[in-house]
Amino acid sequence: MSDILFRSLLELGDDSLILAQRLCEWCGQAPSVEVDLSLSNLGLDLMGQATLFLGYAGEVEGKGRDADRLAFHRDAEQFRNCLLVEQPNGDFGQTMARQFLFSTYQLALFEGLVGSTDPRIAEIAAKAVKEVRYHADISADWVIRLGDGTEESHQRMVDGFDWFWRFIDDMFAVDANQRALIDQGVLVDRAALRPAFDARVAEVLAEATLPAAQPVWQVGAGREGRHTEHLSHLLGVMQQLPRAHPEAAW
Amino acid sequence: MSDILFRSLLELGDDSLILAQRLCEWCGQAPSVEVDLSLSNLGLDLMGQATLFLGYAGEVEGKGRDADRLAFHRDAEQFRNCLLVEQPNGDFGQTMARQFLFSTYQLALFEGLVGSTDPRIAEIAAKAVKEVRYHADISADWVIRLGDGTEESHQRMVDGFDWFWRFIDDMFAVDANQRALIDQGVLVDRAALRPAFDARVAEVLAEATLPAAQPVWQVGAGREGRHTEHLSHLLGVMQQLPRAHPEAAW
Amino acid sequence: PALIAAFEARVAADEFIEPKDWMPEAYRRTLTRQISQHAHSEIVGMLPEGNWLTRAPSLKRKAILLAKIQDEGGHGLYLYCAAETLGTSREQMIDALHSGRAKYSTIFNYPTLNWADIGAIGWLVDGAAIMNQVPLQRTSYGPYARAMVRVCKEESFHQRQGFDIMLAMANGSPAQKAMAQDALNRWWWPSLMMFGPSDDNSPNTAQSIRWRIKRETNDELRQKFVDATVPQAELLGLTIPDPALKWNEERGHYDFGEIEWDEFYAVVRGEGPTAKERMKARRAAWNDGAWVRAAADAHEAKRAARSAAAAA
Amino acid sequence: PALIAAFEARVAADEFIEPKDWMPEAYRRTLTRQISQHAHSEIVGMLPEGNWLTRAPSLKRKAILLAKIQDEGGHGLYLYCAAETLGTSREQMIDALHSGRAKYSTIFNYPTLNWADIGAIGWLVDGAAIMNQVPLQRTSYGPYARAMVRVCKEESFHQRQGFDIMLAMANGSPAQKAMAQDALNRWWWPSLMMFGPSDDNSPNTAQSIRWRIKRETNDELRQKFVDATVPQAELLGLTIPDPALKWNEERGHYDFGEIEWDEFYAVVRGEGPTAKERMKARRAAWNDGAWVRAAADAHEAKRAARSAAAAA
Repeated sequence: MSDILFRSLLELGDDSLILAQRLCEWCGQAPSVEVDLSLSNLGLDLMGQATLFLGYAGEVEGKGRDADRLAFHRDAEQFRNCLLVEQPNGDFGQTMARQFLFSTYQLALFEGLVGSTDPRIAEIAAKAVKEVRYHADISADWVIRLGDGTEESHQRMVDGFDWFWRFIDDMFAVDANQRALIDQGVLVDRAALRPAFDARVAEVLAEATLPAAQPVWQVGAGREGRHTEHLSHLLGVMQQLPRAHPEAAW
Repeated sequence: MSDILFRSLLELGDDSLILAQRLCEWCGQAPSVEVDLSLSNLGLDLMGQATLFLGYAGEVEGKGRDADRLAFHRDAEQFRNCLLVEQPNGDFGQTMARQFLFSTYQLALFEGLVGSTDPRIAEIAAKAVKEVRYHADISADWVIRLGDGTEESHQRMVDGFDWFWRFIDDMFAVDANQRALIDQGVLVDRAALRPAFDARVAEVLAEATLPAAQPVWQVGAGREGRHTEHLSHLLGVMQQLPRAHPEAAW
Repeated sequence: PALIAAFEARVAADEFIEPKDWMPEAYRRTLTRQISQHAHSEIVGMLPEGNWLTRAPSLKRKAILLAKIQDEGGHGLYLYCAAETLGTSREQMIDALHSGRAKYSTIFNYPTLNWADIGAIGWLVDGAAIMNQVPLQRTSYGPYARAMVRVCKEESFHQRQGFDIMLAMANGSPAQKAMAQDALNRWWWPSLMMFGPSDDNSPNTAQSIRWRIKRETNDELRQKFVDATVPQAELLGLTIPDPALKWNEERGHYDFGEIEWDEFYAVVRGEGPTAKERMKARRAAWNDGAWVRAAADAHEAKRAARSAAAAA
Repeated sequence: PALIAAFEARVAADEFIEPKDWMPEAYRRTLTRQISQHAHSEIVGMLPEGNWLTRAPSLKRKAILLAKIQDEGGHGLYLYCAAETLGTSREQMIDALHSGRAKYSTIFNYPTLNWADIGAIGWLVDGAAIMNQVPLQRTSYGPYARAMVRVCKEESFHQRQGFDIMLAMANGSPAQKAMAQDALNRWWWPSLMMFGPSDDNSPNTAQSIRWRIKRETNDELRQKFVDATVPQAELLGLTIPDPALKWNEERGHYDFGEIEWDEFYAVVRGEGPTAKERMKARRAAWNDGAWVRAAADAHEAKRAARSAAAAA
């Protein structure tokens, strides 16, 4: 059972870690200084979540790997994040579309995990849920602002969301092995979160005057370590230094 | 003395290796299929040169490092290439400006090295000089074509060359320790190649209707391992796999 | 009708049709679609391998891969030329690709996730391509058949190089062997899909065979590929991800499981996992290069004008 | 003239000048230049550190660095606001930066080549900035002085974090120690240049001191920095790359070698090693973000119009 818990904690930690890394790529490149700072805020929150979840994952695994070891010394196929978070930033609109979809999902998830029967998970979720509520709000604001802004910004948001529709099911995928942990109340059944997610996305898209989610072929399976081409590039950058000096402490 | 020869061979091999890696980045992205194939040709030639020079360097060093070990397991500050070749591709015009400056330099160098008193160097240079003559010609053709093409292409070439003027002296830099090898006829005195280089560059720029080389502050010292920020990014990509699996054979 | 009869007789006699010969419009259309689709596949096919070119793990592998991709670009060029002999310009074909009207092989809409994928592409994808292409060396349209002769020679070289990468990894460290198995797991089914829909769902096959544009059906070729590849996987010590796979003594062939046709048709519709990336890359290359092509034309015109002035 | 006399008396009495107060045009101009240059330095200064943010070697270091860079952006904002109180808009200042009319600290035109550079920037560059900035907490212009109080508090925090990176690396593996020494070798002289030209070549210093815009000369501050930093380098076990450096018992200060003023002036002219990269990155961020800023404005206008319509 503990290897399923380990894997599930990787899912939680890797989602936050990989998205934080993407947000780091924006540093110094955002449309205004204010936006730059705001993206840094999101990134810092996500990095904090990743550190806690991966740290706990390492403890559960019991092989002496800490959060850094897990973050910097796994290959792409060992990462369990959903495909959405590893997608490239694209323009600011695409970044906000990704953030809105992910934070909306993550908010529903953490609202559930606050009641986890695993006290460590409940504790991390309790801290994170406030952060994520803010992420979901601010990204929804941007989706609305840009969707219902200029003609150009509207089109960019259409294109931005278009990149992501194929990755929605993947975010909610549950492995059969995780059922027992769900039944014990350790994990949340992600599938059960889907209707609320769909409703919220539809609501914000409507307010943003954007077309509804597109029903396209769904690409899996980030949770099983089958990623898109983008993840190994991201990891190549993120892990460059620790991989070159595997025994160094920083 | 052999450590100076080792270092000098790294200079030769690293120049070719790093520029080949930059050309690889173009693969599938060029303005036409024909240009794509032509850039691959240049890349293949340069990779061949790099393999020979680094292989010989490894033998001279005598510590059991082969060309792959040298290419994939050194950090940026151990690379001895000139700063010019590590510069980002920019647009196709910038890539051609870089290629023209480098190939013009390299042609003069290899024409000299054909007469090296070190038979291995002479042999490699004899093979490479024909390749490089073609590189210098084809890149000069592109400089002329784009400089004297449309208004847009002219401006892009001005901007393209502009990125590089600060790195010219660096290409020709000679370390005091290399003097003995130059005196023995093993190496060529790069400084002596400069006037012919300047004349050829001036000639092609004039035919291309482009402004002459700009006298700006010169940035050193690639030959001493002080690079620009771009090299470590390039190496992060190039070395990703061998660094993650340091003992694997491929 | 007399023309048609004569044309069909020549085709039936395995003569080559040449560009200046009369041919039915449907033949011209079908061939143009097929050859340009093949050309596009070569060009788009540069991208999944290009994804690992900058990260190839040794100098030798990098050089081999670069040369291989270059060959593919070359194949694209021959094939564009062959298609142009049928009266469609390269610009038109590229425009059809970029607007989504023209297709390319579904296989290139799958991602390359580790270095073993480069091996798997050579071994399986080029292997499947060869199965498809060898008969095309005797296809009825002369320029196409001649292009295929050259293409096939290089493809079999590529296939051996791909197998060689797989061999090195299958005999390498546990991590390398895992990558090789992972690559096989991911590329096996998409490779089988390369032969197209099953014969029941391939209404044009009969016509194409009659015209000698095709010489074997999709299912025949697929079976050949499976029969040839299973022993190679055994040689590598890798497991083909199909529990239904087993030798059928009676048929003298391997039986194998059902392809996920839903996925196949989704990928054909342009919804493959990496389809957006591929089209984005191709469009970006083309659009970013527009100024270069324009400048080359402008320079050529200036040069011609100067020559003319000098001659006058 | 009565106004001037009153102004100068207030300044001499160490009173703060506030935005609505009368001030000489030259004072306003000098301050605007200085504060906006300082603001630009904070914003451009995000880039050399950002270069290693995606490659920070541990989660903790990455979070600390991200927070630090965020602080710098925040400083840029306070300082733009302070400068705006003098009547120049942020847009105007940014335009002056992008067109090359406005300057920023020369230090940010040097490259960050290894992770120890992030340590060296915190330790040396923020250290030098603190030397420059501590006296500015008592500068005569109120908004600037108050901004500096906040900035200085955070900068000294950053300096300790930078020193901590250096300490970890100086006590780390031989490769790490080599990186730390390499970083010190490259950042030492540019840090000394941060204090500006020597007093002999700094004609405006006297006026600025009289106006309490500056409170110490360039050379005084530079000496203070050297005196404070040498013992820290000793603590790290690193060697400052200046053979002329030695304690002068008589002066009670360290003597140190001559700065390469040619390089200094080249960097001031905008020919620093990484100047092109920095300006390219800033211009790209600004230009690429134009559609976002325009959309935000458009949406705001729509929203306001809807509110007005609803209220009517």
